[in-house]
Amino acid sequence: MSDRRNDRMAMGLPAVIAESIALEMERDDTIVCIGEDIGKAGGVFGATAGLQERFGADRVLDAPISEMAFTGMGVGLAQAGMRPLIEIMFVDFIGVCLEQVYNAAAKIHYMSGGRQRMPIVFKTAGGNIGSAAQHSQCLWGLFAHLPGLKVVAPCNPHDHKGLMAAALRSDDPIVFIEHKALLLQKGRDFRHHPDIPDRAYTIPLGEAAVVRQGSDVTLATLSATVETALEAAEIVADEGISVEVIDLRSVVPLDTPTVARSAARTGRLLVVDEDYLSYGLTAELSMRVIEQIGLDGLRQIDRLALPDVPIPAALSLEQAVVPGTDAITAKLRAMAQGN
Amino acid sequence: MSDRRNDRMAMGLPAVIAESIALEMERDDTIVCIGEDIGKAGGVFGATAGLQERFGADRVLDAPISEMAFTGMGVGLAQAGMRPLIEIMFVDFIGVCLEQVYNAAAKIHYMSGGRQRMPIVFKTAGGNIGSAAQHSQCLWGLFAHLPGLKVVAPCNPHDHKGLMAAALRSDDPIVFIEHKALLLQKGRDFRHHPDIPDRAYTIPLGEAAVVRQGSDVTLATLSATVETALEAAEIVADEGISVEVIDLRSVVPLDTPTVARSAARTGRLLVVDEDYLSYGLTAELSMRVIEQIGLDGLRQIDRLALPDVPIPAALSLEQAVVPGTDAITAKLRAMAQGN
Amino acid sequence: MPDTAKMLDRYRRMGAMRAFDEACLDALRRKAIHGELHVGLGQEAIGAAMFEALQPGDAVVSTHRNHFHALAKGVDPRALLAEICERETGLCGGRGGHMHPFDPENHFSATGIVGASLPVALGYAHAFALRGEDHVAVGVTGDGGSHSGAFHETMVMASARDLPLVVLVENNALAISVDFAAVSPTSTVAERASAYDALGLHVDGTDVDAVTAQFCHAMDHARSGQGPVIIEATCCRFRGHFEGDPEHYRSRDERNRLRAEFDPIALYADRLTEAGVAREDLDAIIKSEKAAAKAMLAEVLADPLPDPADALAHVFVDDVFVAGAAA
Amino acid sequence: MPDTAKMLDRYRRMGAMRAFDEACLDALRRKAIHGELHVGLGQEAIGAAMFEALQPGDAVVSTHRNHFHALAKGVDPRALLAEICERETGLCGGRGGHMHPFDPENHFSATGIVGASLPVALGYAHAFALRGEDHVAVGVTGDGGSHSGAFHETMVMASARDLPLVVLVENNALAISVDFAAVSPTSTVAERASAYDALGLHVDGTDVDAVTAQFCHAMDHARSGQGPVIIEATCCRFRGHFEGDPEHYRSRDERNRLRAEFDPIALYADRLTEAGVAREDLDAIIKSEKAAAKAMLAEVLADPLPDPADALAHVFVDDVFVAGAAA
Ligand SMILES: Cc1ncc(C[n+]2csc(CCOP(=O)(O)OP(=O)(O)O)c2C)c(N)n1
Ligand SMILES: Cc1ncc(C[n+]2csc(CCOP(=O)(O)OP(=O)(O)O)c2C)c(N)n1
Ligand SMILES: [Mg+2]
Ligand SMILES: [Mg+2]
Repeated sequence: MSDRRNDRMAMGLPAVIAESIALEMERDDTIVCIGEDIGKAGGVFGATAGLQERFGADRVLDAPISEMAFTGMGVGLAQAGMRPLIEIMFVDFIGVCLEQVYNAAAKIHYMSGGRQRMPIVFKTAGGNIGSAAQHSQCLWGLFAHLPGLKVVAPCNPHDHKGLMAAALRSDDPIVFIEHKALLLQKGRDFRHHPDIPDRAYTIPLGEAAVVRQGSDVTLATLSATVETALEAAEIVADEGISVEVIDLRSVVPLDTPTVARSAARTGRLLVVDEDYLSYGLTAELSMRVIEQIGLDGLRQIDRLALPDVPIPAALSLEQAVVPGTDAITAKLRAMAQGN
Repeated sequence: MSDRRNDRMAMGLPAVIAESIALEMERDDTIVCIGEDIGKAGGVFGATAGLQERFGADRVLDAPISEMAFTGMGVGLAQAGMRPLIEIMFVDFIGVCLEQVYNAAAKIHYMSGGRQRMPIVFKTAGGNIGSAAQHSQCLWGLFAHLPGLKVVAPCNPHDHKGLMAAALRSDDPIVFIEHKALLLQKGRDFRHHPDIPDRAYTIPLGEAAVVRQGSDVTLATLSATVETALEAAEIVADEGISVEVIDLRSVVPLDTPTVARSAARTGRLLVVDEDYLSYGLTAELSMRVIEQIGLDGLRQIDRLALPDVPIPAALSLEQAVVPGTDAITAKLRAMAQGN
Repeated sequence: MPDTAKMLDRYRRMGAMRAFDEACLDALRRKAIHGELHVGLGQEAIGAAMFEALQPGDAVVSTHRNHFHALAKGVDPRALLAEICERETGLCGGRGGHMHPFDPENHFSATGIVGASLPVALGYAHAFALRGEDHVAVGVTGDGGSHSGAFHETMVMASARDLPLVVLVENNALAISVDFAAVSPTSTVAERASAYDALGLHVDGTDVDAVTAQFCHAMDHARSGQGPVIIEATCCRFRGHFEGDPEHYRSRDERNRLRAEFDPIALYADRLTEAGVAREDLDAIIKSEKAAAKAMLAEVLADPLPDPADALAHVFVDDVFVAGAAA
Repeated sequence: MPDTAKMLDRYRRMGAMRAFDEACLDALRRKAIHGELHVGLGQEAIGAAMFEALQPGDAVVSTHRNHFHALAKGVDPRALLAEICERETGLCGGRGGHMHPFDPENHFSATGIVGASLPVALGYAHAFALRGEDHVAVGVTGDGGSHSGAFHETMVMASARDLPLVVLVENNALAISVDFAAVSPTSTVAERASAYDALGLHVDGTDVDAVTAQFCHAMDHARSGQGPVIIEATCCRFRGHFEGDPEHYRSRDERNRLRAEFDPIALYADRLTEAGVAREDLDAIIKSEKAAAKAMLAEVLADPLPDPADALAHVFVDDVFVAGAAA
């Protein structure tokens, strides 16, 4: 590994995200960032570090705890020709400001008959790191149910950089959900870690990535669970079970064709999700695959997700509900043994 | 039909709901109602008519447009030993106050380790009656994704009365979604219209009802679409297609066994939903049925719902997206012709 | 000496606004509108004042009761009426409907969610400040919306940053059925401005001269960088909250009394006649505005409804890209 | 002549609160807490004041930084510490964790969502008023939370109905990294009370005597039916926002200065010594409270973690009834 590459791999994920935003802000001065603690502090995880110094306190605005106001500001800024990035610190807080996200940002392009564009990125962090019921949720399933929002949840630094750039260049409103556990990691902590170019680059929204090839079971997931899935796949590989792991990257758009092609080949589909089980990703993707390849296109289908339970504080309970390596390997073994 | 029955059938749905609430408020003086226009005006549809006169302005409180405050009041009232009914006029407005519903009411019983009960009814109205993108949504799929909430959406006056009573007696938080189009109807307007007893009665939460028996296709739906489905079933019956129509009544709990039993018999399952298609009821119920009876337990599975599009204002467009009789009959015919 | 030419303009503008909403009522009766309808009858003086106070670069974000604000901002009346009548020729191709007109060129938009207009106006104000433009953003709310959290959050942010924002509170003393006096801790909304170190103005919104003067003052204040303003204009709503509202909460007598005493057009007609204008000239103005609105409605009703085949267009700007969708 | 016995009680209470949070810090170092932790070091005087002002029937709804308020409300310290340490023996069986302690018997609860405490306190206040009880509900917020819409909506409703609500604003001048002065339009939160026709009190929250007196005044006001109160107590946060906060937003020097100048316990020790109490007696109090907390932590850490088999219990009170689930 070159020294250069080594350095890039030593970067924390937040620095990579900040780099992507900075590159976009440089090329497009209509980008404005608003959120709590994103300026002076550089973000609670550091994902906006350095931006305020570079672009000023009006383009990187430290907001009061007034999410309803500053999500709405995003809508107004977009209408005024700007490209706002609005940070909701943790996705769990969306309950105080969903209004502007789903009734305004998500619908205005449609309601205006295509006359008013809504280029907004709602950047937020989700996922479990021990912070209990009100600070651990994923909630991409919630946004995905509401039309007009694209919903992205990348799994590694390379994708965060490219998808953030794509989000900031898109003319559509995008909910960009980072994972708190990943935000605490460096490039080299990731099993799946493509090089991170210095320059700006984009990854098209809605393209899944096959991050491990396999022939027995297709496992589709996203965000931090991609790492867990890869670990599980390695474990069962030793037992002779070959798992194809697909990183969905976004839930809207959902890249059903990539998953369906794989599932048609393996005959077995397992969808794993750190978000709540019911009325979420697992059922939606499963049904779309069935619709694409037919009920008889699959020998087995299964899903694993956070059961429909608030996330408990205690580590012993949290581990019991968040889909981890053991739960995934157990599912994979059961599926491989079936027909 | 007796005169008495005739009178009851001439009652508007809102009066039936108000009757149920009044009966419960009489037997339990811890019930307190809070909402916009529920008192002096008796509710924008009349579903709380007469309650303020009878129970006073402190138990039937006309609230300012401060949903965040009065949903939170519900939580505080429940903690103080009361049984609040909180009205969110239209379900579309939930974006300004989801916080207290999903992070507090829904989770407190769990977060408290079972020590703090949360008997709250969030009463609201959803559905299409021509009011465009911000006043026509159903959104039960949104609530259903969030653990800790029971989500009810009845289809006729008899069920509204019994399920409202059950909701008010339950110790769990319940989202009770009326349909605006149904609120404009009288008992006799309904195809499926059991007698409405004068006395208080409850219907258990989570029990689906088979509202029409059939042998070729199982059609599961709820709320106003039950009427549409029954109409569609009548139409295709003349063509020799026998449709079993199931009214789910609630999406949480979801009565999968009743649907699965029927689908196992007919071999064909169609789930119809007025809520948005993706990440909602249609996929969840379909997958649960598949999980219960297997991929090979069904010959066909299909779903029909509001596509992932904000609801348009124009009647011509609204009719194109809301699942109506024509769309349902088309699906039923296609399924019956398949194998 | 009163400037009767200017006064007549104001009179005509109020007349045009009322005629516009009467055309909407007519459209509803003819079933050209199948959803809710909230008209502004009784609140014309505020719309007319806004017309004079606004500049083309200013932005207005309005509410469910938005027609007069749209007209004041220069939205094409025909396109607006066609949108309200759900036509393909409407401002938004019939997708938005009467609560959701969007006119990017004129910096006008609205929302059907109470309180939600204000944060959006705040966004415009921030954009103007960022770009060093001397435009002002106007966020409209009713008295009801002044109790929403969004009102507070917007004022906090606008004032801390001295943004060019004018919050217009149309206080018709009712939020559907709920009396302002019964739910407000203060007797005016304007006095709450002190909590935000902002300018608070209170004006009789049925007096078009007074409200125009104060509105201009508010705009100047915000435009000159002195921070946000709350301008509260008291007024009366002459019809139900929405068409079809049974108005259980007020008597017909009460409503008739309001109409008799507080009609901004009638009140202004009195002032104009005192200034020497002939009644028949005033009646002619009203008549011609009504005729124009009627003609416009007739045209609009001949326009096509949107083609159902296009119902799914415009959800996203970028087509949803799905890898290998062709496969 | 100062009542030194009473003063020593206050001193001990502050010492006990600090010792409690130091035990939490210790627990974190020992990895007995795997999530976030927000301690209140520097804010003990407010907790101690609350202790004196509250009556058993009163309710308190607190925030993410809730330990002192819980202790003040009479929540069992051991059960609280066990909850914070995620134990089965915790107040909530380890389900809630440090941001979500619920103690129905003591009418205490908290939330991790900023601003969300206030509407819940409003609900208690309405229940008290409805039932004719003379209890008061206290809703706690930080300075940061005072900018949230929930603050406004709560005050509007409480004041319009004269509910027995005290909103305690612990103003430590920081919302994580954001300076109060940079985002607030007014220099105090208390002065915003006029917008709600409520009583606004501002007090030095590092002076336990002053804050106790004012807190009692606030409670009396609310209890006697005179409507809600905003009481703002200024204070300093001595540690990061949460444990692990790199505190990029303030220098170590600045933090040390705050600790040196505004420690409510040290300041009170000075007052007590001036009143003739010996330093060593004060030190002994602190020492004994530390020892007690340490012993309590040792006990708690020996308690079991919740059994993973129970992870799914308690979502609903009523089991989810599914017709024919047996089939
Ligand atoms: C958040 C929200 N709550 C409730 C409503 C329903 N609603 C529509 S208009 C209205 C009353 C508004 O009163 P006000 O702000 O005074 O405006 P007015 O109708 O008097 O012009 C209500 C309650 C809504 N649209 N949005
Ligand atoms: C609605 C919401 N927004 C943001 C957060 C993240 N957050 C937690 S505490 C905090 C700062 C709170 O500041 P303040 O109210 O002054 O309380 P303090 O921490 O100073 O005690 C923030 C922003 C949250 N929990 N809830
Ligand atoms: Mg009003
Ligand atoms: Mg603070």
